Amino acid sequence: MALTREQMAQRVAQELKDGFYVNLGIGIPTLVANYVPDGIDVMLQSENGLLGMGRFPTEDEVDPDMINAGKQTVTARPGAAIFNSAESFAMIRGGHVDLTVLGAFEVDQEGNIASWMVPGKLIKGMGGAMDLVAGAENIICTMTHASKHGESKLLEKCTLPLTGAGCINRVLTDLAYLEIENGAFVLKERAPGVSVEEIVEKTAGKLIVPDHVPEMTFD
Amino acid sequence: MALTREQMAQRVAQELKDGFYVNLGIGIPTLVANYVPDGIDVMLQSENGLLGMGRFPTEDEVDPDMINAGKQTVTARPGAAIFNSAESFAMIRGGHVDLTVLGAFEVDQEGNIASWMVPGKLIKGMGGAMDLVAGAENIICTMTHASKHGESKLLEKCTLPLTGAGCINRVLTDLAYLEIENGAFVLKERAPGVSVEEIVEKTAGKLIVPDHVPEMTFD
Amino acid sequence: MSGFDKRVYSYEEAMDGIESGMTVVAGGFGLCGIPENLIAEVKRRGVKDLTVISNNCGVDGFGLGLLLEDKQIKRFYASYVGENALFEQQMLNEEIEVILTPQGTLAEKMRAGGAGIPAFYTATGYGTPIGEGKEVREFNGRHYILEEAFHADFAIVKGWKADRYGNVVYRDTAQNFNPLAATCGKITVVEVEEIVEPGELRPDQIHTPGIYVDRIIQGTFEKRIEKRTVREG
Amino acid sequence: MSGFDKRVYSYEEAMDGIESGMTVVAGGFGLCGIPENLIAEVKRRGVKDLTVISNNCGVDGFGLGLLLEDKQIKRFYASYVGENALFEQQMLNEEIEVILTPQGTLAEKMRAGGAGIPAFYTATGYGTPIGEGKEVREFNGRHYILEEAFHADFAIVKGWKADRYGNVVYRDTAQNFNPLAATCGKITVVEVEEIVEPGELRPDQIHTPGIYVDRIIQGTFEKRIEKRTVREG
Repeated sequence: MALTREQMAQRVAQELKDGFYVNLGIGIPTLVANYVPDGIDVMLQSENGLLGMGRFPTEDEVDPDMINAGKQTVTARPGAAIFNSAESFAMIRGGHVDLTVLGAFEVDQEGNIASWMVPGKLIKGMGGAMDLVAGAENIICTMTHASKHGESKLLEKCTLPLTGAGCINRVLTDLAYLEIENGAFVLKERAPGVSVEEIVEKTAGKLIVPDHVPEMTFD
Repeated sequence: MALTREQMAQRVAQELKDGFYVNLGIGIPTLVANYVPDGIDVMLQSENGLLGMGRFPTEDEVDPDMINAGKQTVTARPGAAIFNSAESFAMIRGGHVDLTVLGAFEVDQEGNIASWMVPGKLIKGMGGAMDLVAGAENIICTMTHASKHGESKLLEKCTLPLTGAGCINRVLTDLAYLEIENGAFVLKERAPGVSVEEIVEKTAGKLIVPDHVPEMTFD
Repeated sequence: MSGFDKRVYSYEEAMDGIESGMTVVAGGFGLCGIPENLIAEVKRRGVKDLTVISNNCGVDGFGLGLLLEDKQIKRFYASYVGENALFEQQMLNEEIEVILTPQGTLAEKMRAGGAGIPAFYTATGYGTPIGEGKEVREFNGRHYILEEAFHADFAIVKGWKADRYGNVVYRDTAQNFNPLAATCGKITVVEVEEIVEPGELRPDQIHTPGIYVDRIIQGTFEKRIEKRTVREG
Repeated sequence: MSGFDKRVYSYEEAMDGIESGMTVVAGGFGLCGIPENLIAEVKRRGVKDLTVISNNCGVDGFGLGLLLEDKQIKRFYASYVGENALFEQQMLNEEIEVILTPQGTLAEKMRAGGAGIPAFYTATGYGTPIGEGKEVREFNGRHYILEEAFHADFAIVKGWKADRYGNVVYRDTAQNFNPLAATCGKITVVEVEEIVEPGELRPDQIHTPGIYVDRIIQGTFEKRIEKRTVREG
């Protein structure tokens, strides 16, 4: 069965390591914070200028001067640091964030990502996404494997305008966990109950399928 | 008579305006702070990262964490700001300092300045001088008009390696106050008792001498 | 002292000199830390054909969204403009020219403008529509594009506390783009919640040194919240 | 928690991994705000052929001057090196290669290295020996030269207070190059006067966010004064 959004977040959270500074995009990536494994501490970076993002505030704690990159009210955990936007993106662009998790419309076998613009549709802007994909060495892209109409989002070449070129090396879809190496997707894990055949069928880009493709495991 | 160092500082101080942010180099420029006219307040920038440099400390106030760009112990005045060196030079390079006063070995009629290096002699470095001359729109260069051997320091073309190209527009020497315009020194004032002839004789670069060259006045 | 007393006492005085056709850079992220009263004064004055540089364009009826109502903005540099129906409409009608700029590049272009850096290289946007027409250059085997600095006629900034010299501190994430905007305006106007005596702010804790600031005004703020998100207490 | 507890308890541990031939960037201006104990540890280890980036080279017998005694430095980037007889001698004997770098450019090259900016343009040094061999480019009728970022294997930094996460504040003008050096080291080691509990430092007043810092050590400092200058009390 395809993973739920929560399971996708849970699978991504397995990639967290103790002491990681992590930037989580909007959507499924945000949910990752709910599944940080026991015994592991990560520090969340919010690109508007907050390192050490805490929980959402209680009604009493709400403060208009304290928001996250999604413009939601948040809190800062003890030991947080707050800084201006140039400093925040110095951190991101300079490669100091250990892991970035973000959504996408399409990813291709060269590691290109398209996530911000669909020609003909209203363009809202890239926000910090282009800086994040250009800055992080370690990015996990989360997305459904195919569109509602069954069209693959893992392509030979992105069809939409790019967010970044050659910068993605890991993709988690609702069907599989894949890595991008030497111009191909490498199938590393499949969702419980999802067949290799289904993944092959729904992957338009070059796909390397090892002899053994384990199912994902969840605690 | 040629100006004393104190008179040179006093003459430069006449160029200060209320509300000026000023960077004073080492030597005669430093003395300018002693002659700020009554009713005028200036804020001294020290390029190691201090805006609002105060007086030297009393013995009790000495603090190794509080020094100026000349590495002397100083104090900060109320309303001072202290920042890192990139911020300090952002301020300088970005043209936010209203007036910079610094010494030189040579200045030429194109506004070039040489102040940091004499080939064959030990090179100590330019410190912040190159940033200061490149950043300020308003620079006064203070120097003796000629060397001890009578060789002019106001040249057609600098002979020493430059600190900055085409950036000086005002020069105060012990003999005269001059401005640099369109490839020439323009004699604006002479030191009390110094003849135009002496200045002409000791100026190697192109010199424009107006019909009337007033003597400097001091309070 | 008078030369360093940058306090003004009316918003009219605070925005004195702004004219149609000028470029205005504004601090703020979403509705957080926006110079809301200075924006309202720009609206009141009715100046037109403005080029505005800011991460977002407020919302309908608040923040920079106010300047859309009378079509005061001709060109807008932002990283994200999706919160505003009027903006969308003017963008679709081509009444407003939008130059989308990645958020980090936007911040760095402001800083560069203030810091006398005319241009810098960044990997952000290489290989994307943002890189089109820009110089590409390789350093150590990676591709970068050249981005040029921002300069504005006016910078409008929201601080927390300031002294009369124009030294400013920002509170929490209301800092965002404000200290960067403050550096790249020919005239920088900062509105704050409180003006304190010189010396009350620790010198080594000042975010924006007074040298960048031309006018300081104390105001009151609505501080509207865009996405109130709470958990059970 | 352990992943973010960056405290170490010996200088040996603090400089673990430094090797001959590495590049070290050090904070400090003159003798103010220098990582004096970290430097002493580099001396103790006897590593050689170091490339050092720092505004100055200390004085004879203190600060980075210590590393001259056993000729540990091969190459030195600085803006001013005039306070040190041993340095002069090694420079004249060509035992040490000196790359003089304008002070503002030095600071900006450190910041750029940390910020993922591979290169930037500056007017500083144009038309001087510093500009020789560097690309010249015109922006709005002015000439600028291209300067590239610094990267170091180790950054050694002196702070005032820090928490175990590596958040650091600096005191007064001891800040200088320290926060910039902190950003451009592969391994950044900060020695401070006091380690405080997380939360004691106000988040919006932190100079160096912990993300840049790998190791924190509490030390005691001589804080030698280079030019004690006093007035009558």
